[in-house]
Amino acid sequence: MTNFKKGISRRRLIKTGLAGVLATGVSPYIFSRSAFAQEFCNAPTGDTVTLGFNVPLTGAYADEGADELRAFELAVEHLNGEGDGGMIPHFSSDALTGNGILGKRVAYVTGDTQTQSDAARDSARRMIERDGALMISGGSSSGVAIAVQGLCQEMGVIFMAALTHSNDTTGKDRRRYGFRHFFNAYQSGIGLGPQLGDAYGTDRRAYHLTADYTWGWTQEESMIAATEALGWETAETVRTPVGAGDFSQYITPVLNSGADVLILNHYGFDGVNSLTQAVQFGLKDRQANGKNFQIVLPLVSDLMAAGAGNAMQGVFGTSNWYWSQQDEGSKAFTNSFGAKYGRPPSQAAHTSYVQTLLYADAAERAGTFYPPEVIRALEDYEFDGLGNGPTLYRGADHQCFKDVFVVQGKENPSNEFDLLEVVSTASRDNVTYAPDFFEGELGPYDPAMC
Amino acid sequence: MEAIFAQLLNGLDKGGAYALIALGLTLVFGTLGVVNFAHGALFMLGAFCAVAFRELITYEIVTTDPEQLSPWGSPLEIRTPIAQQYLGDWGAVIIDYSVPLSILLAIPVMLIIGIVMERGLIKHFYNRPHAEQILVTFGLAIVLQELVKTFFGPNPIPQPMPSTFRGAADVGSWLGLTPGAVTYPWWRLVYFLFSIGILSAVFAFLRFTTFGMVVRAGMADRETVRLLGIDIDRRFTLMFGLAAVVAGLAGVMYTPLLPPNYHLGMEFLVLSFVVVVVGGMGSLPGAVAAGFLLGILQSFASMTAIKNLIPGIDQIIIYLLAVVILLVRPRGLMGRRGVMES
Amino acid sequence: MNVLRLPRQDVILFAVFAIVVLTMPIWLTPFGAAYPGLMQKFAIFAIFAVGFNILFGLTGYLSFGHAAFLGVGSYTAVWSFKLFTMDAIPALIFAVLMSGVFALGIGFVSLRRSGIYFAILTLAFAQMSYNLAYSVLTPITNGETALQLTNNDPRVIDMMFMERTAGLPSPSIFGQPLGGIGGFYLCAVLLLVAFFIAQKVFASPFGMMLRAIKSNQTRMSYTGFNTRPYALTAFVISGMYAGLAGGLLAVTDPLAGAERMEWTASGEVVLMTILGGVGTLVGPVIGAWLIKYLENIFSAFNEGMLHATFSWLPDGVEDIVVAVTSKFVGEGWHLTLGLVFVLIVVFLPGGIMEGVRRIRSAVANRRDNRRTRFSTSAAE
Amino acid sequence: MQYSNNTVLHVADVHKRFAGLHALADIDLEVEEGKTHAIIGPNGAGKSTLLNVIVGRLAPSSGAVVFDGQVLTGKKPHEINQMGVARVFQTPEIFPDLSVLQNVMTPAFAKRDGAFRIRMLNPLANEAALREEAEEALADVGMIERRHLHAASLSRGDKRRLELAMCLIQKPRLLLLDEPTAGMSRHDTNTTIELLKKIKSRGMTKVIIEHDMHVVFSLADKISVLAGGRIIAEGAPDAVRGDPRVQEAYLGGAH
Repeated sequence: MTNFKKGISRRRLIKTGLAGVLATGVSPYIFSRSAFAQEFCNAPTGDTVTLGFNVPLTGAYADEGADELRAFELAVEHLNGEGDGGMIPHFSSDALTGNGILGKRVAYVTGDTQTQSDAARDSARRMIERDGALMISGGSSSGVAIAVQGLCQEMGVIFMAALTHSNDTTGKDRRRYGFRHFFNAYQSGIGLGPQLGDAYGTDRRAYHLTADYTWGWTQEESMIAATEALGWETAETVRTPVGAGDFSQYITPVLNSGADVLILNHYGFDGVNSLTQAVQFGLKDRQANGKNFQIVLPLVSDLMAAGAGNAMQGVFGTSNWYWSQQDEGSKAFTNSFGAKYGRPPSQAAHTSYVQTLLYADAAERAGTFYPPEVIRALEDYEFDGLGNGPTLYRGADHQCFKDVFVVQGKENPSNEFDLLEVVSTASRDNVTYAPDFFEGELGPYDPAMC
Repeated sequence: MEAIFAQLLNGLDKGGAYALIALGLTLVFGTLGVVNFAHGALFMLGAFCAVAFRELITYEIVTTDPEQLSPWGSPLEIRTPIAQQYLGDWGAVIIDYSVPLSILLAIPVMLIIGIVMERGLIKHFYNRPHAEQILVTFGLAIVLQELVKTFFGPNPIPQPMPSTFRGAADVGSWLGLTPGAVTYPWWRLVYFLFSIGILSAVFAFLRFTTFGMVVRAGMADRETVRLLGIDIDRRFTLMFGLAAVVAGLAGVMYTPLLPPNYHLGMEFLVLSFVVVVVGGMGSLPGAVAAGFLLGILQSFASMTAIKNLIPGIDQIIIYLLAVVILLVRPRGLMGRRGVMES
Repeated sequence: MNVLRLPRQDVILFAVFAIVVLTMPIWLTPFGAAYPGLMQKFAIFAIFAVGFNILFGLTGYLSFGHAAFLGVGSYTAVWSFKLFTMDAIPALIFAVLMSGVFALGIGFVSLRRSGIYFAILTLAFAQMSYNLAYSVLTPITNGETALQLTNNDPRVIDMMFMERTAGLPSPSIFGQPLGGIGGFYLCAVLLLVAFFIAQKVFASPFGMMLRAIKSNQTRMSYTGFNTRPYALTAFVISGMYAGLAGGLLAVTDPLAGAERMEWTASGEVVLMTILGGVGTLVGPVIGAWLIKYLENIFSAFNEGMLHATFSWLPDGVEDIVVAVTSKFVGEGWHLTLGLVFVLIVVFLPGGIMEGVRRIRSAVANRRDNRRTRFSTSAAE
Repeated sequence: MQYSNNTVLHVADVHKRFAGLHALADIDLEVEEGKTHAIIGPNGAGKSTLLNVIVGRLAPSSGAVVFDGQVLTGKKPHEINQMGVARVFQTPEIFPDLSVLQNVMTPAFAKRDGAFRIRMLNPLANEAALREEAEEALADVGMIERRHLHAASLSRGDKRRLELAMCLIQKPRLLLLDEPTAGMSRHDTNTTIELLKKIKSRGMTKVIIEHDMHVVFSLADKISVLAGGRIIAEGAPDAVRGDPRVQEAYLGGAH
């Protein structure tokens, strides 16, 4: 059985197709190939190293997925020494020199997760088994990220999660082979809580509409904890299916519920749809309990703000990063991205870009692609210059700790990209929690033979 | 009380959409005897008529303003829609009203699409088994939605409603309830009235024109009408075109409520089939009644009180109803004997 | 041994089929499809389609909700992993039994109607399962996130024999791990078993009864047959096939998501069966392979590869050719699928197998037009 | 209720009303074991309604149909068949997608295995006994050389003969024939009549529904004449032929 496996995972044979078969003398070869071809899954043998970018190109988070892909392409360009280098010169580590990773040129393959766990795992498997991807990145849905992270653990391939905001990703579902730069719902709650208290007072009744999956659940939980700490009451929590499109049947009951704040635990197109429909139902102009009715969108991106248009004005949320940040790294990244694509990068693009750089940097510092060594290089790594200030990649749960930005939809945008305003920042110390706050287990370092 | 009334209202616009789609489905089915799985795609094509129309009139001229800089340091691009450039304020009004105006585009386009579909493909399937009709139209639906995806991309494209109709009407205060107790977005009200208008027009057309009489006679007994020497095929082709227009218009006006994407049709298709079956295969009033009934029921099932009583009911109410109706009243609410029972 | 007995031509067919399936890792290599993930899919979806064909191909009942049983099989298998043991055998047995129970219930109700009403009933049941799996049944299905293994699963049987290890366990069979090519051979062997059983059904009096139901249900009842239990048996068998396929999906990748039950997934197996040839033994298998191959390989084509393919053309022409063809590959492969499907239904209602037969009879015109066993459905 | 000893089918005081229309009135028929009983009447006389009442498709408004001591009303078609009643339809009901041989084997299975039994272990090809039986039945109706043809490709007359073979192989106690020559060419009609004569001697009871008097005179032992939903005459063929009421019904009817 083992011989089969080793033989089959000879990527070159498969990739080069017919020519490869003819050149190597067809079938007997497949079964007798040396068992020592590689000591870990997809060890790069040629002069390129292949990364796999698994993003949603269809479904509720397709906008984010497309932006992630742009950032991945840009990161690969910069790693290979093309373009202006983006954030690399401002990165606190100087291991990256623009000659690929460990001297090997970076190539990449892409896949569509369709915002579905099943499809995402299929696509990740294809990239690992067929295309020989050494690292998988991507996300845009926590359900997908957790599913793919589990697969990567099994196959011994490092997963650098991009946009995933659920507490579970580095909480109960944390994995040794999975890393997250993005912040999480709990941190959003810590950041957003005081801001909501300042703006809306302590006597409020909140109605939650929640995307019915891991991210929505943990965000709802975190927002309830944060708002109830302020003294708010929770009127009702209602789960809505992901990709529901028309949320009107869920919004109508809000009108007579006695609530005066609507918290939309939705993201992507779901967030855009539920927010605009809530505004259509007149919620923003409404009075309840003698106060102005308010809408909160705890996790917000500029892509959503663009989709929601006017409806976004004045609405509070949190963001992992926003392009108007004035540190050198952020400015360099925004310029480089804007010059290439004619638009500023979203937070999804930013985290994807940073994760790719962080993986490359870790491999350089480890001096090998051997996953356990790369993992150790990432664990408890302290860095700066990638847009969020000093950041720690905590080894105990593979979560990054850094400042969290509270944003608000701008009332008078000066141009079509200037949609959000950073109104406050929750410091890294504030949003840091104990590693065992969420229970979970990372699992072993041992590389698997995919 | 107010909550129930609010949900009733909320069911009306959805019910209107279901009724319009189911009406076309039933027309095609009743006249041509074809089970058209591509009917949802026609709804989607209608929605994309609105998208295309808006893209046409908002085609932009790009100028750069060296005074202002974009976030990445190059001169800021300023985009002006052509309509606004040349027509000034009127252009702005046209853009504002792009959704209702795109009906003007949708009617001829959908008519042509319908006729081409019928002449090109559907007519060869009149006498083939229903299973094959389902399959070929299912394939056609895939082709249509993928074509739309190639041209318009996979993402939903929001269509703003005219600014006059933004916000919500205080329906409650019209009826003497507490002001603000029952509000209902203006556009949903418009959509409901629009669907009533279209439904009335179609029924009037079928009742009061000779064309309609022939079609109704054909629905009852195709062979007899043929024996009378009436060229019923040509009328049926037009009928298919009409069904396409009805579905298309339903789609056009729905865009501000739900940003259209390429698989919008599939989502509505399953539901509209359930509507047709519940209403009774081949019964036009049945289709309309069932459309509104299901829209309202779906809305009611989402009420918290009901969901607490029967968890998950909002997710399955439509299908559950379909199963019960099919088992208890196999011909649906108003179905005729002998339809699809061979 | 009656159990194993088959007519001679079926024995030959089975032998050829077995060779084709077992040597997949060799002959798929030139097609770039010889990687375990895809080959497992080939075997699994072939099982699904062969089973679906026992219902649709033989009895003519068009189910638009068969993916529900696939999903039930997956969920059951993952639960078997979580509760009892990581061994694949009990997981698959539970998956088949559980989906059989579901099929019995749904079939009992749905088969009270026929034709399009039956299709809508099955569709409604599948959509209900799908929606419930996404919402209220989250404690059982884990909703959108999909049901997965965790470190604290009880796994009572495994725990009797071994210590809990740090990492997640993976499915095995008799202690042998099932990753990669091993997983493929498990699927392949089960495909052969499934195919053999289908051959038995096709060749048996029971199979003839099912064809007779499709052919003329009225005559069937006036001939003294109670048709509903026959159709129900076929429905349950094909539901169990779907459950086996679903269980195997979970064995090769221990995760079960609700989208497996969506009606588009049910539509896919219909496409596979039609594309290959309804009512034939081999057709559904070919249909399943073709669609899965297109999905995996065709969809991965991008503009760069097209430019490489057409680089021998003059520049301007190349750009146009690439621009046009790119609409049909990569993201647009569904367009190709839809077009092929429409063309098949219009011109070749018997699917690829009918095409093969037409070619064969055109070539070997001398032989008398004896009807082969591949010909039940198409001739109408 | 009193039956003569050899009555096998008794239609007892059956009335059938459809919204206002009295389709069958006071029908009382006794069909004797082993005899051929023809029910004739002009179009619209109620023959089809009567047949549908006999086979349980329509429930009578009052009265009952008794076969071999058991009430047929409310029974499902397959149950009635399993009791020993076979039926030939007005338009031949066969299995167009099966071969001619398989068409005849199918009812043989129903006879042997009952209404429902799954036989999966043994291939069809091994059912030699049933196949021989089927081939005999086909030889009987003169179609043995066509046994491998697709049933859909048969002519209408051949389809009728095939259907007859499908009924005969079950050796039913009662055979119902619904206008066995309807829509047939002269030639096919003659062959069918010859065939029916041939099987007449086999002792199975037959009920023939027919609107063409001439077809049944040479076949029937007893004829009941139906007109306007009532039996207006009954008796041996010769007696019925001369009955003036019958003449009137046919001349005044649609004929």
